[in-house]
Amino acid sequence: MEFVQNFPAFSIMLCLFAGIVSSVLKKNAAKWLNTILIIVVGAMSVAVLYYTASMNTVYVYQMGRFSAPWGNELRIGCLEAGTALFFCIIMLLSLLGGRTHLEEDVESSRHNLYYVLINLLLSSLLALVYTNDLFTAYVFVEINTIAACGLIMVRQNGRTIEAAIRYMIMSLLGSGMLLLGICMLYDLTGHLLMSNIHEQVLSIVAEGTYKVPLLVAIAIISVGLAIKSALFPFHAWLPDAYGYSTVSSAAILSSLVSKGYIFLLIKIIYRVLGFEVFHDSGIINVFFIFGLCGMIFGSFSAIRENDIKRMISFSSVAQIGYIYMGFGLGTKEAMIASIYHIFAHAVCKSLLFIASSGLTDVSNRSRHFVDLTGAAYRNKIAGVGFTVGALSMVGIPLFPGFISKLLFAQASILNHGKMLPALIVLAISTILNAIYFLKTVIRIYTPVENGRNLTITFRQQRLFGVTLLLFIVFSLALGSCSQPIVDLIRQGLESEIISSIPNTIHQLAQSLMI
Amino acid sequence: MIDYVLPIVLPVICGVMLLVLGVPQKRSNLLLLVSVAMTAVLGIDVLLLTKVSGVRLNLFELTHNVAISFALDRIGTIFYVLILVVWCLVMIFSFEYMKHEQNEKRYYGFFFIVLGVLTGLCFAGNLITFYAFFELLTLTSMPLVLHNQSHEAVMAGLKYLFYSFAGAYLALLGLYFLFQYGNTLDFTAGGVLNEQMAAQHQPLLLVLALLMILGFGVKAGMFPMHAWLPTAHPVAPAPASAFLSAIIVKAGVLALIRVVYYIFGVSFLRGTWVQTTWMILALLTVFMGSMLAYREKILKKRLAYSTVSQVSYILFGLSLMEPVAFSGAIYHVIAHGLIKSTLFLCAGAIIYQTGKIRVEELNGIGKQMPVTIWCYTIASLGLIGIPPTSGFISKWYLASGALNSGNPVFAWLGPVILLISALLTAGYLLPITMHGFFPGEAFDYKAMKKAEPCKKMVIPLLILTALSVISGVFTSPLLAQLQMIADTIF
Amino acid sequence: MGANLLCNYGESVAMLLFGIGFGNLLLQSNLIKKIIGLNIMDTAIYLFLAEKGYISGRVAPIITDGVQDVNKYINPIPSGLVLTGIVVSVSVTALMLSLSIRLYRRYHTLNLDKVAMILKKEDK
Amino acid sequence: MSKLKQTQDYEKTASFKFFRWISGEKDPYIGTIEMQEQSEHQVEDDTITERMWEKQMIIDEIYDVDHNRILTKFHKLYKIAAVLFCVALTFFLLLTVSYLPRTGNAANPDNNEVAQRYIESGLQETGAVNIVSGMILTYRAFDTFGETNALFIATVCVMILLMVDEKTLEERSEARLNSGRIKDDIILQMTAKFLVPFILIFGIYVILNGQNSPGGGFSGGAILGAGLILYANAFGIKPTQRFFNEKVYRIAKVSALCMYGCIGLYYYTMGANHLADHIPNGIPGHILSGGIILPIDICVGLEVACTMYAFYALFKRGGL
Repeated sequence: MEFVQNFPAFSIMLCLFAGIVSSVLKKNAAKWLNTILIIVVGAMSVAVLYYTASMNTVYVYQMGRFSAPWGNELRIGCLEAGTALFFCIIMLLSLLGGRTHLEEDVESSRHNLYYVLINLLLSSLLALVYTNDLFTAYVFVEINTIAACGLIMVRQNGRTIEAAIRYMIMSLLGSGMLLLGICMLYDLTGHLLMSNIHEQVLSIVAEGTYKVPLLVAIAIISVGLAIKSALFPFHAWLPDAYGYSTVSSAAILSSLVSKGYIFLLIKIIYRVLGFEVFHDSGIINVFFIFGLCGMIFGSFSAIRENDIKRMISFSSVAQIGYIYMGFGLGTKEAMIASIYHIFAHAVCKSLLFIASSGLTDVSNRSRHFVDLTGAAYRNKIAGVGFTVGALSMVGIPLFPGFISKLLFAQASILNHGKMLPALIVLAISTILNAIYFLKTVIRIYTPVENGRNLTITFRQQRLFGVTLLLFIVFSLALGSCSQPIVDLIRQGLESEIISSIPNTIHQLAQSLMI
Repeated sequence: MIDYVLPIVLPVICGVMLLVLGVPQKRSNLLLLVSVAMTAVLGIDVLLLTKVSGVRLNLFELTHNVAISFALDRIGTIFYVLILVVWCLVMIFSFEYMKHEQNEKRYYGFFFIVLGVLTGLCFAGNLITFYAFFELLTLTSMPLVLHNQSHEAVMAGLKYLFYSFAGAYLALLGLYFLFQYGNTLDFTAGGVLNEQMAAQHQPLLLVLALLMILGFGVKAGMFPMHAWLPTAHPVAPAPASAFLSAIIVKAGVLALIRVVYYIFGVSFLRGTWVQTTWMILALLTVFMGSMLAYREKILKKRLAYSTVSQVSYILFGLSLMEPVAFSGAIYHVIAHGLIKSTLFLCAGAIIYQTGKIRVEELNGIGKQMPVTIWCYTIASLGLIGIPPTSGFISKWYLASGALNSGNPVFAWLGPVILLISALLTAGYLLPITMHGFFPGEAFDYKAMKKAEPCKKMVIPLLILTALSVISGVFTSPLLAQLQMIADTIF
Repeated sequence: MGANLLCNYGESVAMLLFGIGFGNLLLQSNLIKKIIGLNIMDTAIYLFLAEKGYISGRVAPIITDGVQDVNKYINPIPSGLVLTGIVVSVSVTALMLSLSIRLYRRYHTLNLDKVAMILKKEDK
Repeated sequence: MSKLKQTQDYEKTASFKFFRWISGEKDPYIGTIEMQEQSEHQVEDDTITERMWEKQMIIDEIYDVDHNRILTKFHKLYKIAAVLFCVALTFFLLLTVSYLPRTGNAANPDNNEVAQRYIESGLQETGAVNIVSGMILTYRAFDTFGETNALFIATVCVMILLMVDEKTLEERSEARLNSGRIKDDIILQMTAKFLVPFILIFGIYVILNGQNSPGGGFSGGAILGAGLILYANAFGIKPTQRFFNEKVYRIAKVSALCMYGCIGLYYYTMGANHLADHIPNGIPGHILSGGIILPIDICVGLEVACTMYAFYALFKRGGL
């Protein structure tokens, strides 16, 4: 075993350690520890990504002395490593971009606790990405939920407390269903490790026993994760939670937390159930319909909104609808499109949140559209950032949003039954996106005569400006060099399909039985 | 690779530099900078244009089978040359005109960027690349529309944006499907449809074709989504209006040529209900545009309505799907490009010198600025279709193409409407000349001052007028080229 | 309907409890009652797990008299899962309770509908 | 403008809008979405009182839940939907249960080679007599570490929400003293004096015997915490702070968690790289046995005790 293979486990443990230590550190120390941690974890992910992609390999890392069905495991392929790297980058940029706001929104005695939350959130995201064990996934889902709730309510006003409570209630419904589903799966298969469950699921399907419980278990797990990731009918908590929390939190919540759950769902679809079983279960039709409804509904709500942050939040509902629609199409191409959209949306949404905070700064802290008029002239870099994000959301070529829409369209054409609704809704939703995002862009570029509001130049906010520039470069890179990324996703998805490991386990098990 | 990429990238770089760099102290310095950049861009473009071959260049792949690729064919070259000529002359005109406008630097910056994007549009080798540049064109030309940032201009810009995006998404919907039904998305004369699939799914494909025609037709100001054009074009500064009306509208025409002749193919669409619908819409737009122009009292708006009408001449020619009419349509692209820019620049010169914008104020204008109004008159005659101007040739070909087409209704309805519209054109353009030169007895000759604009404005006008006449007299080289194009696609 | 509904009476009760807890979480307007509903839901899952781990006639998995025979002890895994689950539920409950304390301090009500109304009034 | 006013009625008709649209002068859709020019808003004194009154009326009517028809309807609908959803969910779950394997049957799929190995070779491999302890702390050690961190992050969140700074804390406790709400209850104090040592010792016993008998870090820690809470309740915060204040709490908590993390990291790395393990398993049944189980149990016990007490103290007075 090579040393680099230890890195995923190290990065999870490092995040946990950093979280623990931060709880007794001073504010600045915690801040620096967090920054260094994310960079180190990112570097480790790069190493792992390079290792897995160059060797074209997937490896299993046992957490402890005991191998597959007995102990915990991590399973690392290039998709996992790439996602981890991506999460690190987005998290770092979001934190840097929202740092000045953080100073104002959070009491200074609680800053170190904020970084505790961030560190643990990162660890749970990494664990969700890497784990090969359903129950570990459940535990880290809970950590993720609590940390996310903490991120919402760390800016303490009535709004955020209320939003945090709503978020917690919905999340707990989701985790309850997830846990129940995992227990049922355990009861049917006798395993908690993904690969082993998969093997048993295949034999259950082949034998035809326990069909109903299997279906219900799949349904409960899917619905649970859908609630947690704010799929359309379960999105009521989202606008308040994203709209009123401090800007780093909003960016991280919208771009990473919900994506962590979706990534777990992808793992469950591929690794636990197997794509065919999932495909045949009929859940994909439900996903498809709710995804489509979400695309339309989210955009309509966003159009009606007068508050820029809530508008961006509602657009998240629509974008999550896209991702679930991709699941619902039920082809591998669509899955690739969904995963690419996860990345594209994460970049653009955090960019939008951070840029919009820069715009509200120069408009008397008001988030209403009327007050934002001309804000782009008062804070130029924020205006440019917002425009880039908006154009990407609208789907202008060379930005990531266009590529993901293209991928969705290509994928939906392969599915004859769902082609028409998918394409029509895609087009309608794109136009709706264009309406509210371009409306905002025009609004911020409309000049106003009276210059009562203050103007912020690049020099006064170097960190913010540089962060936005990095974001813009990153999103352009994602949009124009999408081919390698799509290839990586494809390679990763192909390796998700379980190869020859189970045979050895069977032999081992049989030898033990005798 | 350099042949294709440099002409696109260089203007964009120049434009971005202009936008980013600080404002020079003196206006002359800015002009010097702009003219140096312009000379460099034009020089390199012309140099490379002579060397360029029809070889396809795949720059990079966005995703599988979706490449950014460039290939310059004859039709692209014709459009490209037209763009370069008009762009260059309009720029020279702007040097003087923009004196009384704000934010000159931004204006020139975006003018350069638009040239780069248009170049990309002409060079585009497949539908994806074309679409990408088409969207970029909307975005980069919008600052020209809302240049003076008045409330009216911003509203017009917004309208332009929404209409264009709505159209582009209709086209995008078709594009999604073409991934499956086309063998490739590279522009190929005669179409790229997979014949087997096309035969199976003909109704669907026809709907798609109509959607794409409607969608790209937005940019060309085709009914029913024409309403942005008369709002957006007049609010821009006059040279920008000229460029928008003469060139950017033609991007829609180019898009329709690419979609109909190079993607769907004539054989697939000819004789279907889509063709009929398209013809009806085009004729409707021709007639309606002329009528509205006739009613309009503000000169620039009148010219904008005239654009709606005249561009639909081109669309009608294209919709006939017939070689002669096709030649006529392309010829009209050139004729209208040259003439409409002349007319708008004349309107700009009038505004610049006298500040008059309404038609009835222009009594005696011909005495004040004779050269300008002479140019205006010659251009108007061209647009009406009086020989020996280029407008005559194009309309002649359009009418004879319609008669040749063999369509029982449109073979005679088309020419009739074209004729009526030509009369209307005379009706709305010539009164200015008439009242300009013959103001009547009530005109106060003593108060009149000579107000001929300076050379920087007059010379582009003269060149453009001369070009529109020359292209009407020496027709054969161009017609030969058009014949060659027609041979490949029919 | 399958054959095992009555044999699996423990699981059936667990599922009924789960439904009751779920309903409480959705329907109660009082926050504390919602939290109670949440706890009922969690407990139902532990009951379900405990039932699943049980094998009739066997004892708890603590090795006595050095006997290490599979046939003597029940399945230890569900017990371990219950243990983990309880700890998670304790932390979640504590968090929810402290959130409701803060909510009460600010709005003097635990009714979420009323809080929503107050917030709307604040917006005006 | 005067001309426009005369034709005002005409402007409202659909045909007028249509023709305007045809001629491209005005788009009926855009003007309403965007950018109405805002005129300066001027308030006249006379209207203010009237408007306040109206506003009050509106607020009373719209946000009065009991009398607002739409809201009541929505609530009814929501309730019906929620009840239906719950009933449906319960029904499906019961349906599932009816198809699940029978309870108590040894041939069920979950009684497979995994459970078998835990029972048959757990003692040798982990050194724990209590198989469940052995399972959660060695076989599935990563889960348990995650779970401990869930507890940790919950305390962090509670601290963010409820912690108050030193000054308010002092003021608050003084106010409480002055109000006379804290009484020295002699019965409670005597009982506590008698019970607390036993509770603490029992907690320590449970922690240390985690590998040999039912119990372990979590249960033992909870008992320890309960003892602390009882002490604090009986004698007040001040005496408790003599031996358990914020500093002790922080040190205990962070060192316990770090210790656990180090052990975990060591264990995972060694195990994953197939390196030799240097922690002996000891003799099963003894206190000092069970390899990494005993130190982990101690760490977990400390952490849980701290957490329990911290929850209590934070909920009660907002500080330790």
